[in-house]
Amino acid sequence: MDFAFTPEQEQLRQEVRDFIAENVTDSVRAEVEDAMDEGHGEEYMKLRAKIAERGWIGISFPKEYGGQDGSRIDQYIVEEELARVGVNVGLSGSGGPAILAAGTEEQKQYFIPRLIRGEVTFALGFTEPQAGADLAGLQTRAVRDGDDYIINGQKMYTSSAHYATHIYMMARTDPDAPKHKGISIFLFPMDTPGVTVRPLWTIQNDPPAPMGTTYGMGRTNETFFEDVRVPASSMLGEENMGWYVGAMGLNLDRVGASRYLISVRRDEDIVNWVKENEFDGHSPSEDPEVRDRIAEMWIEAQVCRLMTLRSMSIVEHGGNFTYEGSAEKVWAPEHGVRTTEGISQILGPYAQLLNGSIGAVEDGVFAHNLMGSFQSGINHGSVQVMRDQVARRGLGMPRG
Amino acid sequence: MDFAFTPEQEQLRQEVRDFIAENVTDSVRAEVEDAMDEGHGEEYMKLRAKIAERGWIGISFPKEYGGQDGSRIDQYIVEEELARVGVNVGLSGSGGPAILAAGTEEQKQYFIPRLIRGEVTFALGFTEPQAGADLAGLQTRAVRDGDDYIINGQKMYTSSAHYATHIYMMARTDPDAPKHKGISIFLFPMDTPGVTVRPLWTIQNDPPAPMGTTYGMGRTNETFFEDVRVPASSMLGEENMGWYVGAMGLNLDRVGASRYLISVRRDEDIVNWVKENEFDGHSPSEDPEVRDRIAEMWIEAQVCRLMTLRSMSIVEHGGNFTYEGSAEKVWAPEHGVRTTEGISQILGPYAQLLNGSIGAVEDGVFAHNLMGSFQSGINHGSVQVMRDQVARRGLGMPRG
Amino acid sequence: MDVLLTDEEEMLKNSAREFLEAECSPELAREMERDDLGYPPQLWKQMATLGWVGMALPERYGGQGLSLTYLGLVMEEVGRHIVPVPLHSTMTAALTINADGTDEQRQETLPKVCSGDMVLTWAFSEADPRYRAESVKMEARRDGDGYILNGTKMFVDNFNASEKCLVVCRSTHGSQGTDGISLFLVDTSSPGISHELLTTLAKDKQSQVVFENVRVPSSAMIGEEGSAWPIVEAMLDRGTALLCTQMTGAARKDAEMAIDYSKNRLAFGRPVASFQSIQHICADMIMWVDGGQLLTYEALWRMDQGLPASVEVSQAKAFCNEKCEAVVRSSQIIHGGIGFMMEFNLHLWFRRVTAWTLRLGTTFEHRARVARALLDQPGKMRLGRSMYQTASR
Amino acid sequence: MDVLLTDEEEMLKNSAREFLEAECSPELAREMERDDLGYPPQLWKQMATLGWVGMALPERYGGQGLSLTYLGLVMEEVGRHIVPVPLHSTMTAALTINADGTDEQRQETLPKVCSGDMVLTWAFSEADPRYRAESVKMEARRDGDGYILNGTKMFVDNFNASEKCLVVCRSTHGSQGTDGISLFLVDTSSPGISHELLTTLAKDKQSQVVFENVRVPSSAMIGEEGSAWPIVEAMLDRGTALLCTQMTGAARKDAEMAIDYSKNRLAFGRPVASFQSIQHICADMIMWVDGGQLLTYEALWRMDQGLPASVEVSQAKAFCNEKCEAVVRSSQIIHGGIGFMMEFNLHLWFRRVTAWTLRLGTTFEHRARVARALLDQPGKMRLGRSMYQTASR
Repeated sequence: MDFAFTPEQEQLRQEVRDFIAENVTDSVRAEVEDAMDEGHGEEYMKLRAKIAERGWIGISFPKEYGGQDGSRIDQYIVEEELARVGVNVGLSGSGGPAILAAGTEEQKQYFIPRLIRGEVTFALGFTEPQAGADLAGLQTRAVRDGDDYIINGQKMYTSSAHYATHIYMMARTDPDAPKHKGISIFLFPMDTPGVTVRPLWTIQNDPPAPMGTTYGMGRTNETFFEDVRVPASSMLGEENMGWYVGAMGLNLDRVGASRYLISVRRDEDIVNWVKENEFDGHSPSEDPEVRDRIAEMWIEAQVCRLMTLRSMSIVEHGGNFTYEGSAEKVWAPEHGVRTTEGISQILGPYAQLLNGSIGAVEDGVFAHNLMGSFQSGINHGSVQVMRDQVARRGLGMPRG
Repeated sequence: MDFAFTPEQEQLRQEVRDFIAENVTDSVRAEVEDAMDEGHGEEYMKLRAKIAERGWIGISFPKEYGGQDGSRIDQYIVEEELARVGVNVGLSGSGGPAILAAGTEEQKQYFIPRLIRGEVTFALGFTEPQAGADLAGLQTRAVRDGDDYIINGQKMYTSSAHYATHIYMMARTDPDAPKHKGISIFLFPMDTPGVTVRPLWTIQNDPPAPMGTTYGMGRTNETFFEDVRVPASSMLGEENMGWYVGAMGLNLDRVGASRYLISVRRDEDIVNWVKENEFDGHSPSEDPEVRDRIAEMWIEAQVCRLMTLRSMSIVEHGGNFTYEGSAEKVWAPEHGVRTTEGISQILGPYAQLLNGSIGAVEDGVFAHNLMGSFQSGINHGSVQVMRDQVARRGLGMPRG
Repeated sequence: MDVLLTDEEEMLKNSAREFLEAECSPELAREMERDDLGYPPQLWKQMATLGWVGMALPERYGGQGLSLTYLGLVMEEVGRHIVPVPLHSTMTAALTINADGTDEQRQETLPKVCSGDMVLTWAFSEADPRYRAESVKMEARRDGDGYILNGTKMFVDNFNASEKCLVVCRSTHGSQGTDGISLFLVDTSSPGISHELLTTLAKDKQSQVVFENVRVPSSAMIGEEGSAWPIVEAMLDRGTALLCTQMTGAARKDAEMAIDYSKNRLAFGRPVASFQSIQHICADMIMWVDGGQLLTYEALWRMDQGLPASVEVSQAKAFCNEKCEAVVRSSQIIHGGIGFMMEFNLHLWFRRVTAWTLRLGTTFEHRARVARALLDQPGKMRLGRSMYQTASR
Repeated sequence: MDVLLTDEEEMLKNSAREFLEAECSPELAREMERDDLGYPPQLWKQMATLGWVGMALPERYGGQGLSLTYLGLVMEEVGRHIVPVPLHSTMTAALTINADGTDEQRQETLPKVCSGDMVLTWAFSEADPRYRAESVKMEARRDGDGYILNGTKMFVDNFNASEKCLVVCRSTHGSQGTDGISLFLVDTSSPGISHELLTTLAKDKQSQVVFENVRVPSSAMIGEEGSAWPIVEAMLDRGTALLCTQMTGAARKDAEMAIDYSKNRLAFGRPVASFQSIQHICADMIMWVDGGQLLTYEALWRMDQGLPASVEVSQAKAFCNEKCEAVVRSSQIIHGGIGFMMEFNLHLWFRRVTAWTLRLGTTFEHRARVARALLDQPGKMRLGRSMYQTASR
């Protein structure tokens, strides 16, 4: 084992930091903050292009598709630094890993370089009104019609659907097969006729969560599909094998810098806040009970960090997760909840003040996190389902 | 609601305390301590007789069977005071409540007065080697033979079998019925031919837990039944209805002073210990983190107390539990574990010292509790099964 | 000893529930989040007419002369239905005026409170949010036959809607801790007072209130100059206990919504409620609420008996802070994404209960108070026996 | 950055596991609980021959000159098999002698340690069990060319079997805190030393050791007079990190026993392992052990790099104290009554892991240490970046 980054990696990190100091200007930050749920503005796209130019997006992707054939750890470093300032350019959650693993040559050629360049963004269409934790219970249908499929149905929580260029969605292609075996994945442009997007506003939309909120989704969407005709070449992987392609994609998606940072950035935030601030001469950092709680949270956060690095190490070795990705996905969100609730009792009444309010601490970031943190234990697989997976895949325990 | 005991009840409590001061002498205490797992000595039996003389045992039992037709709360008061000094004369866990509810007139006439006088003690025979949490999976058979039943099988954890006069046990009387519907309960003398008792020593036997240990069972037993012939009149309740009789008995058995004290006496013990003691000039009670933890434990202990009083109040109103008994049986044992583990981190290395050791705190009571406390979450229904019951009976949630 | 509600108590609670079920929908709570005043005067008036506002105030002022426990049962239902009315702030102030005010002060306020014509509030916190005397820096300077107040109060509930406000000040210059604390009944419209609304999680109406040379007459003082700390502490204790009733009331409803949802929602071909992991979460939710409720009832009951109850109040609040939050969070988790959506109602409870866990003392503060009673006075402690008796021995 | 074991590390661990699987049964652990010496000299000798005792000691003394991490991997297996050998006390002392002793002291001890011919221990705690310099009251008074030691040490591991003991003393009369601390390498057979065995949860061999006018030569001092605190702290840190390896090793085995048991035991007509509540407990158990192990590995690795590691050690111990205890308790619960029976082996792990959570620093103490690093030095903190770097900026 080796817990150090290499000198080259440390240098890479420094380069990213220098880049950020130079390029993530106040005007970019303001734009990102304003547009957190609204896609990306001009300044952001310019920034993104600059990052891509340096070869910092999709480092671990193959060169032939615009990547660097580089290390997953290098990629983690870049993603971590950028995510910390609110710029999320990671390709986990992008659809990229699954396309790389299961796509046709044509799909790879088309999508991967465009994902890296930021020209393609996928909305993810998994959840349906009647299929949440049990994703495979989805009812959206795709029926073959000549060289095309006709899609009808509805997806929930398609978060970026209002600005994404494409959708990455699951539909049922064999209604008679067992539920996991009749699902296929389709990739197609959002502007395909028959696709409609309706906004779903969340409790973090009023006021919109400020930048630095680690769970701050103010808008998501329902997406409706009415006789949407897509070519058969839109399918990712084999027909009726979509569940397995998607599961693999999700598994890869559960690890990485941004997911880890969602759950631990608030630990750093509160430590640094109480060190540097006080309420009329008294800092909570003077109270031994508070210190004990902060240390407890910090230690848990270290475990989140190390579990993430374990996943990265496994990927780097070319290995597969048995339960490690699921473990990370239990540990980090639950830690995030414990931390936000712990922080709320450290800040007391100040923890209720949202952005814009007199007295708001860190412009309401802690208050927004308190509203949103439980969400990270639901999205991309609930902690209950993740624990099932640890027990069944990791420990070989039988189904009930 | 009324959270006060009546003046009469306060007076009763004072009488019991005065009685204890006068009668629970050092020699009685020494005898009880020596014989914690060995039945009861002469001095103890004399003490018990004195307590019975005052009408303090089975207060809430009917007068015609030797009780006082009194209040369950009064009974609770007496049991609480006596249990606190290590004298357990409560009739919960005695078999009494179930006999009263389901017994024949003859059984009631025979057993209840003798239970109250201490002339009869039941060993409880429920668990079997292959039936723990799932009690109803028991395999011990009782086969009708004329006016008798012939019993064959084995029971585990028949704690007082080595000194009990009788056994209160479940056997399968209809092997073809669904498992809950073919069980009957039998009451018969331990010296019935064919009954053999083999000791099972626990980790609290070496050295034996000192008095004041709230979970300190040093010995239990396996009991074997080989062609044990008992008359049909030994049956409690109707044939094949034993599961329901037993479940009712267990439900009544789960509430009461002694069960509550098992889980909370250590809270009082640690509070009083840290107030009055120190390690070379430093008392843990000076440390704010320790104070915070102690207060947290104390508050939980209050919840245990109030849940117990809720059960008592329900009984006193003549009502039935839906989930309240089970709730008490989740909350108290889990609290007990949190407290013992909390205490262990307050006492540090001293928490590992057993009775007889130099440096042992409270003669090793805390150390023994640390070894034993988890047991109270297993006995008489595991906390998992209890939570199932809260959800299913209390909240109407469906079986999986 | 009977911890169950009497028939009468049960009846009161049920009638409150029926009324609020009919009169206060989640939509009303939503509407009031956007409303400038923050409460519907008509509903407030109705609640006064029903005798709820005057429940625990004397009959001679138009109240019902009933116990704090009765008021607590009503407020549990107010919490359950997240009723957007200024009952908590009004009661916290009115009960203090009743307990410690002069006849004149009572006459001036309580009849109007009982009839629903006067909303009250109270102001304790300043920049240092801890509920201890040291945090009070606001100055009351003697000036002729009155006082001049200067300072800034934070987190003042319903100040925008209140006619009068109890203001905790330090009247002895340079005094420390609990010495030198005075309490004033101040007209919110007095010259020199300005306030600004805070934006809170619960979207309730809390203000920062600035006092700039605000003149109050001597007759506005409650208790004696410089010695009002015990009055203030009793006020905070009552306010805290009443807040706990709202917390447990709201948390229980929230738990029930999760249980109902889990019974009706299918996953993996069966009701979500049939999964053991969900059952155990729900079992915990109910036990947590039960625990908080029992602790709260004991605190209220002791106050009604005139017994010391600070420790019991702190026990209740420390427990409710953690466990009611755990309840509403668990409910959100069981609901999944939908509970996070603005258009779904669940978050109305989540946001309020969460906000209430942050007010009137943190878990740490309340536990420290319990620890003081347990550890800093002589004598053996015993559960169920009063810690105050021990102290006085 | 690669938190996985290298092939070589994996191989070492596996070979240790295979050897101990064959050579150390639970029966041996039981036997040694009743044994006067407390360990089987032959097994100890074998382990020395295999190079494990000298694993992290220099080759010139007969050791292997390998890293602390390697030793930690072996000790994880020692914990897994609850091997009753004085490896922990010997290593804690020997590594300190190697790091901070004189050549003479090293020559005198380390070759014998490596060959399995000398058992060592160390003595820090006295009546006040806290692991801080203030707790050290034992006196070392200068007397001619030597020192006279007076005082009582508690919880001294394997004193009965040790030839020498590192003793932490206060050599400057009236000194406070970390000043005036000296460390001596003392023959356990020196006149004036008496000891009595304690009766412990783990039934290991800890003693109270009384020093009455024990004379030691100046050459027995490690480090400089009155300035040994940093040496002592490093000793405690190494000892703590190595104890964490035993804790995670034993806890993992304990978890595996519960998982196996649940797969083979039926309840309600199906394997206990098929109940979701049991699955979730087991999932937590494994994640807890994993977490403790990762934290411990990072601490060991930093020590091997010569980097400051106190905070990492405290992180690991605070976490292991709580979570390893939770693991072994959960395992007992899954086993039900049988795990509580003397004749069943499970409790051998339960009692040891529990006892280890009580030694070398409580959870509170270790968290306070982490908090000091986080909160009492200037600069912004960031996870994954050294807190010491921040300090030095």
